[in-house]
Amino acid sequence: MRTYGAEETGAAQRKPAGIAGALRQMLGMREVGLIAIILLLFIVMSFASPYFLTWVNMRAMAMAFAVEGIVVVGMTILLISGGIDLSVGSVTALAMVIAGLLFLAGFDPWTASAISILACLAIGAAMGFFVTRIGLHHFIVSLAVMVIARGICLLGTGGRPLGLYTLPPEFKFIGQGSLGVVPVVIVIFVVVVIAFDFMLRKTTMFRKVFYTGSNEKAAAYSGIRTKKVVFLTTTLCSGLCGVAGIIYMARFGSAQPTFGMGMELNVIAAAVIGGASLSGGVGTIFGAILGAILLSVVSSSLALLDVSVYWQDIIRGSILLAAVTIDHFINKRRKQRV
Amino acid sequence: MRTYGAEETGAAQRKPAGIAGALRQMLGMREVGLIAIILLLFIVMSFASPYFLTWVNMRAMAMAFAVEGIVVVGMTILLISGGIDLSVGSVTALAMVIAGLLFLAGFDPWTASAISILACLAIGAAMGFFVTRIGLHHFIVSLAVMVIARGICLLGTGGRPLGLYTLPPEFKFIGQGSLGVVPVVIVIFVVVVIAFDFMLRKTTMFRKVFYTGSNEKAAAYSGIRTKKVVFLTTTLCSGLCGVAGIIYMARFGSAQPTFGMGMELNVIAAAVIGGASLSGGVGTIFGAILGAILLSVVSSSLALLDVSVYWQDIIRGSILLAAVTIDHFINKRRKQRV
Amino acid sequence: NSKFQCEPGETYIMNVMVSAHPYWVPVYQGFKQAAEAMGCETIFSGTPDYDITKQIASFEQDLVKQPAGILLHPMQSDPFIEPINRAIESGVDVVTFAADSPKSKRTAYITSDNLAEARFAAEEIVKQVGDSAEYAVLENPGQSNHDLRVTALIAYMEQNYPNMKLVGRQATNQDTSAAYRATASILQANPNLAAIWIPEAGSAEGAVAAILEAKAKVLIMHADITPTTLEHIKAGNIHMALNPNQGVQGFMGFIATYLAAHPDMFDPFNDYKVSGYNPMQIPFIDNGFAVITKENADSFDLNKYMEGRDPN
Amino acid sequence: MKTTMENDLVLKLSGVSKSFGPVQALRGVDFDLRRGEIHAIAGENGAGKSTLMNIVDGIIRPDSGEIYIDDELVEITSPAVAQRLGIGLVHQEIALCPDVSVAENICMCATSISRSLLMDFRAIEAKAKAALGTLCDVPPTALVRDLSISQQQLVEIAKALTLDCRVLILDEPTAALTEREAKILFGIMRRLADQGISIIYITHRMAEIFENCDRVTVFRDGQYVMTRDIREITPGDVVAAMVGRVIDNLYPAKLAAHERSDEVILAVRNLTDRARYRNVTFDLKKGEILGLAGLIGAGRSEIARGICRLEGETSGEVELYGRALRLRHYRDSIDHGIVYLSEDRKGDGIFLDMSIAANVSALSLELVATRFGIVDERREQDLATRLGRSLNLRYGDIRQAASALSGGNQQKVAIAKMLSVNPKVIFLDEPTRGVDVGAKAEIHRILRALAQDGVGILVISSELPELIGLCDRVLVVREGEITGEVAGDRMTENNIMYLASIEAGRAATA
Ligand SMILES: Nc1ncnc2c1ncn2[C@@H]1O[C@H](COP(=O)(O)OP(=O)(O)OP(=O)(O)O)[C@@H](O)[C@H]1O
Ligand SMILES: Nc1ncnc2c1ncn2[C@@H]1O[C@H](COP(=O)(O)OP(=O)(O)OP(=O)(O)O)[C@@H](O)[C@H]1O
Ligand SMILES: [Mg+2]
Ligand SMILES: [Mg+2]
Repeated sequence: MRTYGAEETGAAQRKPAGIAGALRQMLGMREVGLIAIILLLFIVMSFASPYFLTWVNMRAMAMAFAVEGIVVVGMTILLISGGIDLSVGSVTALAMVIAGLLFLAGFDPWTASAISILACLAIGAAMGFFVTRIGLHHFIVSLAVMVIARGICLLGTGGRPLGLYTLPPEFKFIGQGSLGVVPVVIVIFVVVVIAFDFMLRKTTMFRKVFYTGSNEKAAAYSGIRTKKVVFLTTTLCSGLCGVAGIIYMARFGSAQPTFGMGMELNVIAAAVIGGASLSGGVGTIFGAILGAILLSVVSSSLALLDVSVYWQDIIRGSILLAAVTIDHFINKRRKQRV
Repeated sequence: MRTYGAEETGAAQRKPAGIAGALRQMLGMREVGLIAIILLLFIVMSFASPYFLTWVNMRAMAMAFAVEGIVVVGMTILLISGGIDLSVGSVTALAMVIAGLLFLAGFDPWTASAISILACLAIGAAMGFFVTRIGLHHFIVSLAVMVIARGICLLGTGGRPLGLYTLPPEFKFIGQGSLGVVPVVIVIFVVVVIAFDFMLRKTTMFRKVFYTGSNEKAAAYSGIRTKKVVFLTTTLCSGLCGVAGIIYMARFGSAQPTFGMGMELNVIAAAVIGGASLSGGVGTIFGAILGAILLSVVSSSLALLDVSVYWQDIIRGSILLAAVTIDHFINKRRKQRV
Repeated sequence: NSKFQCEPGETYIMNVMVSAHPYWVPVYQGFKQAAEAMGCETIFSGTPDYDITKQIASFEQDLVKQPAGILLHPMQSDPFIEPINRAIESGVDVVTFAADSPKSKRTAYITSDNLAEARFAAEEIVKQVGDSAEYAVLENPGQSNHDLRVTALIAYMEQNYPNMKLVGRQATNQDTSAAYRATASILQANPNLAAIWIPEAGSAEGAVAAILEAKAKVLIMHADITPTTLEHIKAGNIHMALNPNQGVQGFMGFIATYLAAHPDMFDPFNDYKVSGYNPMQIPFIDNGFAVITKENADSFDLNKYMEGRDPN
Repeated sequence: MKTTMENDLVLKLSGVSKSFGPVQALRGVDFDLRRGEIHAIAGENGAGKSTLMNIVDGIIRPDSGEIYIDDELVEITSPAVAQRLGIGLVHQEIALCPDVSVAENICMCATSISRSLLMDFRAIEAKAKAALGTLCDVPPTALVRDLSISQQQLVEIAKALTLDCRVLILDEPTAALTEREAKILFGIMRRLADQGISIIYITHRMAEIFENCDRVTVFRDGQYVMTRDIREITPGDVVAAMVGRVIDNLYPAKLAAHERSDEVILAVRNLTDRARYRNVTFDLKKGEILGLAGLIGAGRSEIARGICRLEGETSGEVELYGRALRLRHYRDSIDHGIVYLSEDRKGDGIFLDMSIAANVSALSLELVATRFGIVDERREQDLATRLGRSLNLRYGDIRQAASALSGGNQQKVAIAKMLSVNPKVIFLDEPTRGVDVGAKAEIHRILRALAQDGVGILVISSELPELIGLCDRVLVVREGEITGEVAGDRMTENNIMYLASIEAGRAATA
């Protein structure tokens, strides 16, 4: 795969002092273009629809991408390390199904969830094994796992959703409750994003992910166990799918074996729009989440405006293309200026 | 993205003389592992089902992948040049829809088909423009086009399939007729495969595709207009989708706006199983077609054996994983030996 | 002024998943015709994607517009319990159609009876090929109405015609190519195949291509309709199709939603005043289905029907 | 030398400027090239040499300035145009297609303009074989990805030789070559010059300039300094013009006799890797700098990588300060204080798209992190700044990507990475590849100081004068075996070459 434009790393920059400095620093960030585009979209939309800037609409839009956003975090880290995962949708569904079946079999929901997340980690570890030990490509391994995991979902449920009405309210609270006015789902999402964004920028552990993705051989020659890094990022991505699956289960009060079909392209697109490179070494959580927000806001806006369904896809695709083009140019200018 | 195992190029090797030489040369080919796996599958299946090794079944299995095989050819060439195309499914559907609408509007089907293929070439050219001139990544551009093309399909048809029952028999002949005992579809497929396989191996034009994909900078330094190469491979891939769409239309006697969803993963998987690298520079048409055959034979076999639907996905995914693993090891040994 | 009349600006929304699917087109036409008759406004909404979170988001966004009621096709039943209940609490009444969310507080559910379709199909197959023959089904696991059409037919056969032998059961997920491949394989393995039942039309297109190519004599029956399968019915390649009365579904759906939004019109003989539920509760309305054969096929051309009508 | 051609200018540049953002790489540079001359270009790392050559080859567009070919103003917009004008360039950084055969790589330029429809693999192989001919015996059907970095360098040169060009530019082609290959190359260059082809030759090795070139041009900080006939000038003058000051002593003093110690830091016994090397045994003593010499492909790099557990299946023992080591990964090796600097900086030496600071701390993240594993950016940048200063690293901003550095400066970053840890033993594989004289002397001085502090230093270099000037002892490797050791007075180019060559092998077996 190819990018003609080179991108820079997500390593944090030294802070110049003062407000002007902070502003300059912000303008120097890779994400400034995306932020501008999203702001523009918000402004246009708040004129186009009186309903757009309402609390309920904002909440609906945020709820629409918050859980998927957790998967975006995992995918971004995996992409940075040089991998890719097509199985995220299936694994998320599998997490629901496993936890749901265990709950129906009499486990308490917390134990069921923990076992389910462990199972997802195991799937990620298996993919990591095939990639790092056998030497297969992430693409093909995760494609196979995508099919297998979906098969297990169907086998486990007979293709029918599992109704989990008896989930205790304190468990459903994860998916349906609110802390004050803010839904718990959004709180979890924000915590995950901030935590991983911080770790990815600052910790030595995650710095190795950048080294590995940037130049695997050079990383190995710097004493980094690159196979271990790739193994771990692969496992982490599946683990976060597991977490997302559990939250979905709490939110829906059911386990859906057909959930998340086609999710992988959406998630990868969000990361790439946010500046992650498909050849590894480059990307930020913050950018990827902005990418997810952009995609989600566009979809939600089209729905809100009652645009004819037959036009929606065309408009959605065009906005996506326009956004990455504009972002590309803003980024190019910004680079020249700084 | 990453491959730990190195792969070799599709460059034709000089032929050693004699039968022993030919045999040795065949054993030296990258594809030998895949051929062995497919043979093994054939042997197992002919014991498992008395219907497997019948002419009619072979014919049906070949029909099942022949048209998609044409898209695989385009994708493989694009992958070798370092690109990727997620829009193949939508563009194939769009080719049907455009030709179908034109036919219904009174054009004769040949003219309608020609215009439709030209339109697909134009879409490919537009993607090529965004990639080579603007500098965006193939992944994101083709994702946007995938959405847009699907939107145009829906807009043009209102989401309803177009019944093209009045297509003249000489046009339907492309999709439904036979030359002697061999269906026309298979003849077209074989001709396309042999032609492109030959060109990719032997012509200067297509060797430049390998150079560009292997190291774009090195190719550019050698005076190759790499952007032109990428532009052309992108256009070619969409054009072949157009051809496939027309054949499907002739075969089904209808134009389906929702056709080919998820096709891209299948097509890319076939190419990758056949040895193409997602980072460019490596791949053969022959291998990619073997990959497509493998995927298709597995599906057909599971159906023939009437395996429970809930088990099919699990078995399919596992065979895929097993096949690439075995192929990987055979390839490793072969390399050491040769 | 009749009570069956909207206030100016009173709006009703029809919300679906995969909103570009042609199935919704006649449903929405029925919805709109009822609304026009009563002077109400309508909006067609939902998500083009097969994605439950997106449909929930679009449903919640519908609420922002403060409609009088929503006719909803919930992609999955349970995830919609909470959003439907929240909508009703906020004063927007909800009726489901074609798929249900039975645990929610929706007022009514309107659908075609998949069990009745399956029973009809089974009887027709036996009538055509006799009660001791081989048959096969294609299916689409995970989509409840398709599932029901298939499992109910198999169960009915087992119970009533034990000599009918199910020889093939393949998942083709509405994909024409997959159906082509699966049907070709089933035909290979079972040269005596007499009939095939397909719960939707997309797969039927692939199946009929495979059967024509193999020059086999197999009775094809399927549910729903597309222009292509319609042509095949006219040509005699497909025996018959069972099509839910989409228009009635939309029309009755609107009326049920309108009624749900106007509970004050009605004072029934029950406990609604103390229990606090909507008196317009209807557990289930059957919109019925049409049997499409060579003879009546011309009346089911959607393109012809839509000429001069606005899809939105 | 060829006075008749003195005014026969093939290539003339005037007022060429180029800036990359805030970095002014070239400021109004003039340059001219005569027919049939070998014209050296000298300048410190980052002086703008490669940038200028990239402009001539159409890879970079200048901000201003003119290019004349045969007194005709031309605009070179791409390498294809340059090729048509008869300009060929061997890049400083190897740019070959790894998945493609050696033969096709060598003939790629011809393929790109070929009008024939079909590839003639037979002719391409023959042509490649002829071009490789005297340089080395790489099989034309081999894939480039399977070659060692110096073999790739030779393929690059062979590729340039197939070009039918009038101006041949060689940007540090000998940086990874040994004397033998370099000699062959100079022979070819002279032959081409005699045929009227003009050659621009960039190098940091003064001896090569004065032995093989006709004129020399010096750049400093992107500015033209002077052009001189080689007979009118001394190496000292060139260095002074490059650096702006006089650099006197090129090599630091070696160990005096009384300073020698018998304490062994690293002992290697019978190290064997099935295919590549056998029974490698040597001691690395405290205070000394040990050299490893040999021809291309002798296995020097692989021995070093084997000891560090970077690659290969090895048997044999490695002892550090008398304690046997059981290393499984390179990480174990690093934890014991044994580090390796790769010869292939672009392939496995640096992270091109990461910042200079992040590059320097890749080996020593612990040093710049807090106890909780949080990277302290200030400390990281200070470390890089400090090491960069001591190596005379030229950069705009320590946070900019390493890809923006000149080749020699990238090499300095790679070395800084090694020096950032406090190692017990350092293996340096071609450490001064592409580094200018001033920085080279500085690196030598640092290595000597480290040796004095008790760090074990083993240097692999293809530049014999460097080995002889820097090392206390040199081991010679031939075809995977140590064939001899030279020290003191016996350490001469002739002795080393003899031990490394086939003749010594024949003499030994006879
Ligand atoms: N792509 C780029 N972006 C930013 N700066 C660059 C870029 N390429 C070169 N430079 C800067 O231009 C200057 C000249 O670099 P150049 O590569 O021409 O040096 P050089 O003389 O070839 O040095 P060396 O001897 O190390 O090869 C350096 O300061 C370098 O940092
Ligand atoms: N990746 C590889 N695959 C196959 N052979 C290799 C590979 N790398 C090196 N070799 C071969 O191993 C031999 C030893 O190479 P090595 O790089 O250790 O030699 P060297 O003495 O360091 O010489 P130089 O680095 O100057 O080429 C060479 O013949 C080389 O061709
Ligand atoms: Mg340079
Ligand atoms: Mg070496």
